[in-house]
Amino acid sequence: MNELKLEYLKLKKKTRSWLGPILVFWLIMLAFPLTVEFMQDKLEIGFFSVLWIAILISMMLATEDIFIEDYNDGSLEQTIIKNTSFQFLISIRIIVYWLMIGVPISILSFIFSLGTSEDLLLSISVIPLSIISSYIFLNLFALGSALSLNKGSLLGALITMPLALPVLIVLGKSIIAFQLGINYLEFILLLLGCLSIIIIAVPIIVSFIIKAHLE
Amino acid sequence: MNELKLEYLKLKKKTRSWLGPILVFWLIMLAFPLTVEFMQDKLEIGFFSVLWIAILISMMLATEDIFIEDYNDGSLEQTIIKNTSFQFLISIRIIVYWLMIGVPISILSFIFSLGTSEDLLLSISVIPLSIISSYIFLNLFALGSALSLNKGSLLGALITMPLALPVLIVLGKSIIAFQLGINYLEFILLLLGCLSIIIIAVPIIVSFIIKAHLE
Amino acid sequence: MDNITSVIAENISYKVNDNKLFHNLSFSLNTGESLHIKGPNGSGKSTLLRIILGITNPTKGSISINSTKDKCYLGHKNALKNYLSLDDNILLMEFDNHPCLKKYIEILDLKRYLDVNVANLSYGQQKKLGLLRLFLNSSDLIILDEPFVGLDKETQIILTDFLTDQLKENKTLIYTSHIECDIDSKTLLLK
Amino acid sequence: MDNITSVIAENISYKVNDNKLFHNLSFSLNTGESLHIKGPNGSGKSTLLRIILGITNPTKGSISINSTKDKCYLGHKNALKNYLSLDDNILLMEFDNHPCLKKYIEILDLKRYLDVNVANLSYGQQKKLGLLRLFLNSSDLIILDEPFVGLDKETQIILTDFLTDQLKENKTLIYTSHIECDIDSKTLLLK
Amino acid sequence: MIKKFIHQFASPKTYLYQVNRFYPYIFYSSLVIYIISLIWGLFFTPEDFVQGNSYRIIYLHVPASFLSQSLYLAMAVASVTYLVWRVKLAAYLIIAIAPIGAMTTFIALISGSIWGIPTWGTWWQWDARITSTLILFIMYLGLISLHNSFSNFEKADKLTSWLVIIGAVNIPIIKKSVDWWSTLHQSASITLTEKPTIDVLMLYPLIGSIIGFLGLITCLVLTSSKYQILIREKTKSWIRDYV
Ligand code: HEM
Ligand SMILES: Nc1ncnc2c1ncn2[C@@H]1O[C@H](COP(=O)(O)OP(=O)(O)OP(=O)(O)O)[C@@H](O)[C@H]1O
Ligand SMILES: Nc1ncnc2c1ncn2[C@@H]1O[C@H](COP(=O)(O)OP(=O)(O)OP(=O)(O)O)[C@@H](O)[C@H]1O
Ligand SMILES: [Mg+2]
Ligand SMILES: [Mg+2]
Repeated sequence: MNELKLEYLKLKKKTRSWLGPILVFWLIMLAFPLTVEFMQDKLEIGFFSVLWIAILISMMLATEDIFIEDYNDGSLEQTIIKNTSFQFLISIRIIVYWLMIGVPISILSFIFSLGTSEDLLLSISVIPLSIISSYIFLNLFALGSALSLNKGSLLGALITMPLALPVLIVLGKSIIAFQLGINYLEFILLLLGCLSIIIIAVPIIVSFIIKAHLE
Repeated sequence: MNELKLEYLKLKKKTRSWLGPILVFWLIMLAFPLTVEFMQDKLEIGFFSVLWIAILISMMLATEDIFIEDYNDGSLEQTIIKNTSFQFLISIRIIVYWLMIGVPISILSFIFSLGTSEDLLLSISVIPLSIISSYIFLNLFALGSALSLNKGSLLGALITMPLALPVLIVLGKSIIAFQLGINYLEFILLLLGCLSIIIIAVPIIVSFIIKAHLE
Repeated sequence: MDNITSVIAENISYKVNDNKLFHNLSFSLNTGESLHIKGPNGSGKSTLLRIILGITNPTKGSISINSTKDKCYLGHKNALKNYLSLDDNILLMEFDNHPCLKKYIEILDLKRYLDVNVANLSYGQQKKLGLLRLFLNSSDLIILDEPFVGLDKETQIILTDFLTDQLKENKTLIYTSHIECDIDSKTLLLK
Repeated sequence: MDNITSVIAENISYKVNDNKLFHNLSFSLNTGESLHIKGPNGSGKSTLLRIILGITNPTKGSISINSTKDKCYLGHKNALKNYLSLDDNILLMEFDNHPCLKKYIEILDLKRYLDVNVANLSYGQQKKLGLLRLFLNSSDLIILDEPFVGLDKETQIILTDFLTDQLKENKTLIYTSHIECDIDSKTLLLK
Repeated sequence: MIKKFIHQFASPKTYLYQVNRFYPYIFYSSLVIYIISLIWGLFFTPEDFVQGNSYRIIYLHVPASFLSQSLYLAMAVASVTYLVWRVKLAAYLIIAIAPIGAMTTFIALISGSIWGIPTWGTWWQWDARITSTLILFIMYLGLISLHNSFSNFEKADKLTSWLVIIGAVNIPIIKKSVDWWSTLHQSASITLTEKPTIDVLMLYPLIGSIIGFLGLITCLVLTSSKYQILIREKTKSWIRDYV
């Protein structure tokens, strides 16, 4: 998988692009208990809400320049005139971003939630949720980023926001389901279902959008 | 104030740069109640924490490319070789960002807090806090952005985060102080004090950093 | 030398927002031939190249290219990663194992800079690095948009010689340039 | 013509990371004179210009410039805003009220594109727009880094004529160019 | 044949002259109709049995909701025309209508929200019709920014028309949402096939307000399409004569 290696190389060198979102995630999770004087037991109430929002935000940050750099320096043209599949390259890039940013954040989510709720099972249940949701968000925002290749455009934000909100709602409900001991698996399956559609659809749409922008 | 007009013109045309952060703020505030099934009365507990974090994040987003664009397209060099004061231009730019992004977000803060707490006085007390804090954050992150002009660098994030956290803590405490009816004004004065130092120091430091980067 | 037609353009027209760049343009090129597209600034040379590459669609007409290999293209932008060293950029172009890499690095005098970030290279050095894509190409069709820009005299000669050699190897070349150069080629004048 | 010295460089040296670009360079220029800095790619021409401008500090030596006006500089980058129209970019350069604006817009054939975004202009048109800074300058010292790049023949001639006129008006000109041009100037060869 | 006819009739030039001719009639007559129905509805109809006086916002809410969908349908028709027959005027119309559609949808949302406070006790509900109306609003904004994000107008037109057509599935969803899902929101009280489920005293002013509003919005569309033509055809010689 030479493509994977090359994408990894590029992302690795842009420390700000991958470590930045992780730091922001960390900042949010750290800031949350600092800004309110909660009792430890009340902290849990808002915690998961903030956790999902933090994942959402850091994924949004991560994808900000996922395509725009290539667009500006002319690399996209070089990629398009090659015979290799453009869609495939897009998927690869999203996967690399997920491995470098989404997965570490999922692990951090686990640690933070363990630190807050002190309930090991609940914290473990956070891992699949955050792993899947970070992947979904990455795909969504990659789409948004492609739509906003042109600086003036807000299209990306307009389209991705309504798509991201339902995911957030499902995430919120899953935790409650887990706490009540019902349906947790069903929610995971629902997310996986979304993911599988998105994984296939997003690279196709994105490649179409980018080609339209280059024209 | 021709400079002010020109900076405004530039920012206005980059819809994504100014409307984007506002939309993200809006998204966070909207997502918060969706992700947890709160009773209306409990919602208030986490609300202000999320509000301050949202302001922090949107200001961070706003400043992301406050200098980098000029750095890449060669405008910074043109600015530096002019006889006009570079520091002055930096202050102007931060003010314009604040007027276009910080102030609308402060108004939104008021609306959201009114919608959640239904306490008019409390919501009004949010306005000065968010107006001042958004200005402080903008300055801080502008500094961070200047430090990270070089893509690989994380310096910006590393330096601004420890500076931003105390502000968040003060913001958290101010609301509690207001609710308990004590010290609210003192906190405002404290923030104003920080702001006045920052307003003077940041443009000087930033102009120095940018010159070092250009060399 | 067998002369197989390699590029045929039939009646292509292009317009953006009522700005007609060219109208009913037709040409054909055999392998081993070269086409120099000329015209003043903004006459649509770069656009024509992008149409030949298939990046842009013509408003009317059609282009057919007789090759299944990747095309070799170099535009106004170098497609380099600023924040990576020269070495890493070569890796990204997937030339790290190319047998001629060493030779051209030597010729272009880039050896000393292998671990310098591209952002720190001079304008001409960046252009040279971009030209590696051309020097190490393995395609039939070479498309260049102002390749001589920013190069010093010596490198311009190296490039001209290389292109002449490529034509002898039966490749097809299409290029634009405001700088005169000694490549034996057909001319297409826009506007 | 009174010959006042306008730029004096004394023993300037510059090195980055043990890469010595130039060593003990000295020159002086009078008003009305022009200096063409020559040298192969990467020899430090752009760096020298940035030292003269005061953006970069020399490792050793000193530069003194005998003028209090803003300098006029045009580098490899055009300092244009891609996402703004040509009109707005002129506004940003604060040339919107310049008496000669109309004339040069006309001469450079940019009139038709006033409301097109700079990103959509051709490479040469962008360069021309960047050159407006030069054509409408009000400074004593003009510093140009490869001004002829990307321009068509006609514009190159306009530019050469303009620069010759400026020299007659007792301005000082320092430039680099790999493209030959007919400006009567001293030469400084690097490396 | 059809093609030739359409092209002749739909030349921006003829369109512009026709619009200028009919504009005043449409404007004044619909203004009169709307004002009369408003006065009638607001002052000369009895208070609602359940809702009290708050129901009177219906004279804004229903016309706006109705038009938000009709305008979208008009855009869909224009899109098909553009894609099939390459009529430029149709493309101009799409982008002329979009902002006005966004505006009416916004009015529908706001007036609905205001109405919701006294009647439902909440200003927002994630109910099918309301949600799909919100989506309609976002779609309008999306179409506008899609068009803006391409500098090549022709390409922008083409992509926008496709998106309009794809997005048209939302319209039947809005219409049928009240029947498919049991929701808080009212179901249609006026249909072509059945007897209205609304009191006649409210019905006539309501119909009047819909017609009047329709006329006024049409005038807005005409003005904005004129503006669009002036921008897009500014290089043509006849425009210079016109201006
Ligand atoms: C934000 C909230 C609301 C939205 C987005 C909304 C949207 C709509 C829409 C799309 C229609 C359909 C118009 C048509 O079929 O032509 C409509 C009609 C209507 N709405 Fe609302 N509505 C909202 C709130 C309300 C409230 C609170 C009430 C009153 C309790 C209300 C009462 C009606 C009535 C009576 C109609 C007419 C039904 C008909 O004759 O078709 N709506 N609204
Ligand atoms: N959206 C647009 N509106 C109007 N004109 C446009 C638009 N997009 C591109 N153009 C015009 O199309 C032409 C594109 O030219 P192109 O880049 O192909 O020129 P070129 O011949 O390569 O010129 P150069 O020698 O400067 O590189 C330019 O004249 C440009 O102004
Ligand atoms: N960090 C660095 N490490 C090593 N070398 C460096 C570094 N930064 C700059 N250089 C070298 O300094 C020189 C800068 O040259 P400069 O841009 O002034 O060249 P130039 O004469 O303008 O060339 P061109 O004709 O290509 O524009 C280049 O050779 C570059 O490789
Ligand atoms: Mg070109
Ligand atoms: Mg140089």
